[in-house]
Amino acid sequence: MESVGNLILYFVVALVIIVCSVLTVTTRQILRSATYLLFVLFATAVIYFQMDYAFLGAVQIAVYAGGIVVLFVFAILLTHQPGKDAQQVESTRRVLGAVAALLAVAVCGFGLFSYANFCGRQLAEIPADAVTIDTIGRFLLSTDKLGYLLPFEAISVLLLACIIGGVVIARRR
Amino acid sequence: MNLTLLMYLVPSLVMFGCGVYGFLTRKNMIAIMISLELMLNSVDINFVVFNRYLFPGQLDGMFFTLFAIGIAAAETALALAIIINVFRVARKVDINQLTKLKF
Amino acid sequence: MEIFSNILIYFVIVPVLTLAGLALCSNKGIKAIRTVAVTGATVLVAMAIYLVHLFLQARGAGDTSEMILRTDVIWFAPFNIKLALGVDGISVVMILLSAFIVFAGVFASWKMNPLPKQFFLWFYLLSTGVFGFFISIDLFTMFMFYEVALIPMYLLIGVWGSGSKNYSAMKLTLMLMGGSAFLMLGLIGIYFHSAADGNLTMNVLEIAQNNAIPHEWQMWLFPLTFIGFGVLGAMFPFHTWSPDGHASAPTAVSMLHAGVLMKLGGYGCFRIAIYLMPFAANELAWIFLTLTGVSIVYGAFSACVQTDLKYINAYSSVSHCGMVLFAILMFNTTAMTGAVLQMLSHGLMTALFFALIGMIYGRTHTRDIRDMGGMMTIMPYLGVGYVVAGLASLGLPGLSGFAAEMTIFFGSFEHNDMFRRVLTIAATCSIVITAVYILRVVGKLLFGAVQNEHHRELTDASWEERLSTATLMISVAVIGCFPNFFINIISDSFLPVVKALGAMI
Amino acid sequence: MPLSYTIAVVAIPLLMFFFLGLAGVKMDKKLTGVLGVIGMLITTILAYGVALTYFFGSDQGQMADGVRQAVVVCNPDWLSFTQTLVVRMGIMLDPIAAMMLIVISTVSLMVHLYSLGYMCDHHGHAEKGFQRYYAFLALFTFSMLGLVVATNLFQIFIFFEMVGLSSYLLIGFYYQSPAAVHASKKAFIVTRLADLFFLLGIMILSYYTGTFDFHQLVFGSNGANSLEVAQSAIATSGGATFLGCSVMAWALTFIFIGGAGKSAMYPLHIWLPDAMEGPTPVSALIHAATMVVAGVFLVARLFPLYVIEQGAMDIICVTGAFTAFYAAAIACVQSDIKRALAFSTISQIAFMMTSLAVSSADGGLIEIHGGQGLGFMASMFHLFTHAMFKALLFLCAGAIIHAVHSNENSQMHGLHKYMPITSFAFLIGCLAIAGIPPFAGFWSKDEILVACYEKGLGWGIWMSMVAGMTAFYMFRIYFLIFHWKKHEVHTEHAPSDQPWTMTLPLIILAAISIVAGFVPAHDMVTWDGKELHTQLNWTVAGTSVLIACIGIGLAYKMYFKENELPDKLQARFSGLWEAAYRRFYMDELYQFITHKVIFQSICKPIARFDRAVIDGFFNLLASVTGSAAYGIRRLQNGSIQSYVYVYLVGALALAVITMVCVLI
Repeated sequence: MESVGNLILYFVVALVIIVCSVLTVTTRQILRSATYLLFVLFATAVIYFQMDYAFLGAVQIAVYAGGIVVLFVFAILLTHQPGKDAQQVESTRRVLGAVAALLAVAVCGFGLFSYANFCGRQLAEIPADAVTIDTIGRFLLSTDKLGYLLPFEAISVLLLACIIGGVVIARRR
Repeated sequence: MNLTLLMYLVPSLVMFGCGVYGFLTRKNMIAIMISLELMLNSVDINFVVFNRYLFPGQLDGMFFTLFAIGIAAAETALALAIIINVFRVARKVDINQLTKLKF
Repeated sequence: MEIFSNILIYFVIVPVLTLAGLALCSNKGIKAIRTVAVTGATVLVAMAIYLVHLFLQARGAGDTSEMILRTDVIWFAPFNIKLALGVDGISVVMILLSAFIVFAGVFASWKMNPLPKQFFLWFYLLSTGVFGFFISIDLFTMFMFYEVALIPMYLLIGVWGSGSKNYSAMKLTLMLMGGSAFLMLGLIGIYFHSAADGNLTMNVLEIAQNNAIPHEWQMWLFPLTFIGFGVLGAMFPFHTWSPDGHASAPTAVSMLHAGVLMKLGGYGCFRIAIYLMPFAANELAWIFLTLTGVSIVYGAFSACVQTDLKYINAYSSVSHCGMVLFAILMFNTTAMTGAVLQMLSHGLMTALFFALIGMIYGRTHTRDIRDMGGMMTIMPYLGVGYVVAGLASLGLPGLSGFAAEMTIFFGSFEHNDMFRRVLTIAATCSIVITAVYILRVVGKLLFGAVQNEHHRELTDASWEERLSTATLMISVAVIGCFPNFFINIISDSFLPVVKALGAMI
Repeated sequence: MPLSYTIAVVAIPLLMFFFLGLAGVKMDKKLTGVLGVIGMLITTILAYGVALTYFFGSDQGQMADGVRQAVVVCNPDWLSFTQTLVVRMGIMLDPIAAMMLIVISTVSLMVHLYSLGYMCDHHGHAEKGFQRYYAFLALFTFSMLGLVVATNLFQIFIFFEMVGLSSYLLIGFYYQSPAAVHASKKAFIVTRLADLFFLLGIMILSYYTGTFDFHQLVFGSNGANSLEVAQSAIATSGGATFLGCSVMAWALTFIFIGGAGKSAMYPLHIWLPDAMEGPTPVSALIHAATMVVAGVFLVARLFPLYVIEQGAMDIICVTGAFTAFYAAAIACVQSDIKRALAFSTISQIAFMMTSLAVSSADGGLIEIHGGQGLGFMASMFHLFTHAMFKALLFLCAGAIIHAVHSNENSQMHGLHKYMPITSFAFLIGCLAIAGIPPFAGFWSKDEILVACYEKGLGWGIWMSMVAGMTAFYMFRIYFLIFHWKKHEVHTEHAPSDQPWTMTLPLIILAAISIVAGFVPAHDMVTWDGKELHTQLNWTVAGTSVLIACIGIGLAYKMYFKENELPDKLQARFSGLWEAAYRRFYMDELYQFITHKVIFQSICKPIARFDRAVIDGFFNLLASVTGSAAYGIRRLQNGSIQSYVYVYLVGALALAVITMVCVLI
């Protein structure tokens, strides 16, 4: 039995996610779109907290909300004159997109509901110190069976490449 | 009432659907990137909740999400850099109008 | 390394070294480029002559093995691919021919512009392929060199050509590549049936010895390989790359292509298709005999009404190369020897033709015979050269064409069946048609009144052009005057094939 | 003189060709001409030496049991088709070869000398291409000598081609004149067509006999040396037949066609009149005296085979008799002096052919006249005499043309006064060809007529009639040139006899034409090498002289003094006259066949077929591939959203399928 607070939190989060997702893709102003995205990302972070993955939630907020959305906003401001609405997309395209999206949702939803046995699982209790920073750090830098050093390094190389790429691309010619 | 796995998957699913819709309908490249982020995010949620519900003793899903966030950040940064560059050259970000490199 | 003690490998190494030398030259240093190119060509000619000497020595010393100068080096053991070298009389004369034509070609492209360095680079790459093809007796190596010889053609025509060069280069390359595709299938098929005991091999000699290709497979593989090589040999109806390709190609490339590359077709038809699959060759000869017979007459008739010098010559090549394949399909030593003689003769003579046409075109900037006339007064040297080439082409005794054609006709006539007789007689008729179109051109181009007053200011051949054409003219005359020398080199090499074919009947 | 000197006889002209052709460009023109004459003089001396040694010596194997043998001087291999079938380049001397050596070298020397004057303009400057001219003359002489000393059929074929080439080069000597170019082309192609048949004939013959060698063809390969096995060639063919005739008959007929092409027999004669576009000395040498008799020589060479194949013989006989009449008829109306002489040549060569062909195997008259041998001997004899007087006539014509600058006899008339030496020389030539005793033509033509009468009365009468026509048209030409009316002098230079270089050959040849008839040909030139005992058949001789005189008388009546008779006759028989003047439209027929049929209806459609259908097919293949690729490219439209859409649909479909599969 969940605590009522948790439940309420869940519903709020779910509502925010659903509403803001829809708004993100339907609003005609791109800056608003980015803002709604920010709410969605925050809500997602809340879910991570709920799952007891505090570190992940923090990363989500720091990187996504703090980094990516800011980048988006910068990009939008660099490429758009404020106040000028994007023109409405033509309706056939919208209909087609909606059909595809709904179909995807329908198929996936059907799949979810037809596997109700595990979808109905309860949240298991885990020890409070199961996902401490310490544990995560050990995992990340370990070369054991469950270690993540290799992907970690790969990511770091990727990021380096991205930095260089970004510099090269953004360089004035 | 309990918070089941399904209850987390539903918003994620909706988020994904919105991402798909946005990706398919938007013409602004930045908006497309935003839709992409939505889809990515919904997948992240799935990873996390599956991990948490089904394999509470392990952390693979979480780490996957962690890396995904890292990669998403890199990818977004690069994509936006490209978009801005394209905008510099072509003065537009509408993918329907960017046909210079098309056959 | 054992292989480096075999002279044959140097026929590949020398062009490659020339390539390297050319690569080191600067783009502007035309003198250095010429020096390197001429050196390479001269060394090749010297080596080719030395090779003939070696061959005669070996035969004189009683070496009756099918191929001399054999060396095998394993390249890729799992498929038994080897760098297998070896020559018999046919390859020896083909190498000699190639060397001479490369030599003449270098001088014919003396003033090549633009990008002389790059031109010679591709030119020598092509030569590498040609020599490599003739020295190797391994299916894979042969195919590889074959492709090496074909590909540069695209760039040589596409970059340095004239007229609708893009179309022509594309057409030529695609059609020849189409042929290669057939060939590739055929070669793979041969490989997988090369031995009955599972020791699959790529070596032509071993495959012939094993004689293990099942008859029903031969019926498939023979047409594939024959058509594959036949496309390059300008066999009707796969000849249409020839007129366009030659018309657009620069002089030296036309020379090398008609002079040597088309010979790869005839040589391959013999060395791979017929030699390895005698059963199917016997069974299916009638189809290809008909096609080649048509080639001979058809090419000659087509040449009669062309107005572009290069088209005339290209169709004439269709006719003459048709004769090569025709004779090869006659399956007796005389006709096959005639085929090789005809390859030599056609190679030199057509190279001479293309060289002269290139030189005339370089001066008048037209190849249309209706716009020219009286060239004999303006450029007597080139005019005489053209007449000599023409006479060689129409088979005048004392020049190469005669000996070759007569050997073919008499060899073909040895068959007693009506079908081959009729075809032989039809082929023989081409000597008259050839005379018609050759004399038509000579009459319009060289004789008569000068059509265009501007042409009066043109000059006769320069020294390098004289050297280039004189080399070819003398070669044509030498073959024509001393055919027995060449026949003695060539004819023994056909014995194994004729024997294998005879065993099938 | 050793017979092996024949090698030098053949080699010197070849060397002269290369020397004059390569080095001549740098040399003084006159010098090259003089060198050419000297070279030819040496050749002639050697040729005479060799021929006389052959005929009158006996120490070099040329006589055995009173029979003249062929002597093979050398016979190296040249081209080996198979181990046994080998083309050799040899030198063989036998009576006809020796005789031909004399004919060729004599006429050639005369022409060489004559050309020194002829090939110069009035100021004595050598014409452009003087060296080239002499080089070609040397080449021709070499080829012709090589032809006559050939040891085998294939060698003859080779030299047939070579003389064809020299003829081509010399006819087209004035290569800037379109008419000359056209004529040379025509000559080469027509003779080439004939050579094609020759080649086919050789192919058939060599296939069945396995040899090219004359000796082996005639005597068989076993080396038996008697004419009883002459049939070996026929025997080895095993009686194979094709379309009802024996293959030998086919082969020999084909070979005859080859000879007919060179010897301008109907219907392959059309090139010869046009060949007169070449310089006149060339016409004298090639197209009157030597090359055109190559066909006769060829048939004579294979005479032992022809004698056996009566079918082939009949074809030759009919062709020859018809051509003799046909050409004579045309010669009667030609106004161009060289053309008239050309048709006269055709007619005379046809005489020789007929004479060869009337010899039959069933020689019932052997005891009287030597039967089958008589025609052969007469033919060769006539060949010899004809070469001399026809060369004379042509050289005279050349002198006249050189003097008046025209070929038309309307520009000549009454030249007797101005060019007396030429006139007398021409008259001697005419008398010789007309067959008036004691000039050369009388003796040889008489033998021919005898041989014809022996074949049958009809043949004899026919040929006698042609002989009469010969006398008529030759004197028509003579009178029209030298008499008819007073010559009108148009330029300041009145025509006159030409310089000594041109006159001397005329005198020499005229002298030969007078005495050549007394050469004892019947002892020397016989088909089997045995002496032939002949005597003048006064019935035939008397008749033929009478007919010749009638012809001359008619010509005198019509053409000696200007009168209306020729015009009246022309008006009376205008259709016939026109047809004969236009050579019975043979040229038009050829023109039609070559241009309308071959070029327009065969070559053009084939060329168009090649471009449209074959090339079109490959282009179609390429364009179909191209447009298919273009169509497929549309799918790859570059819009990432459509890719995603397609991807999504695909992924969903897969998901649905999976679920359906799992759930069911």
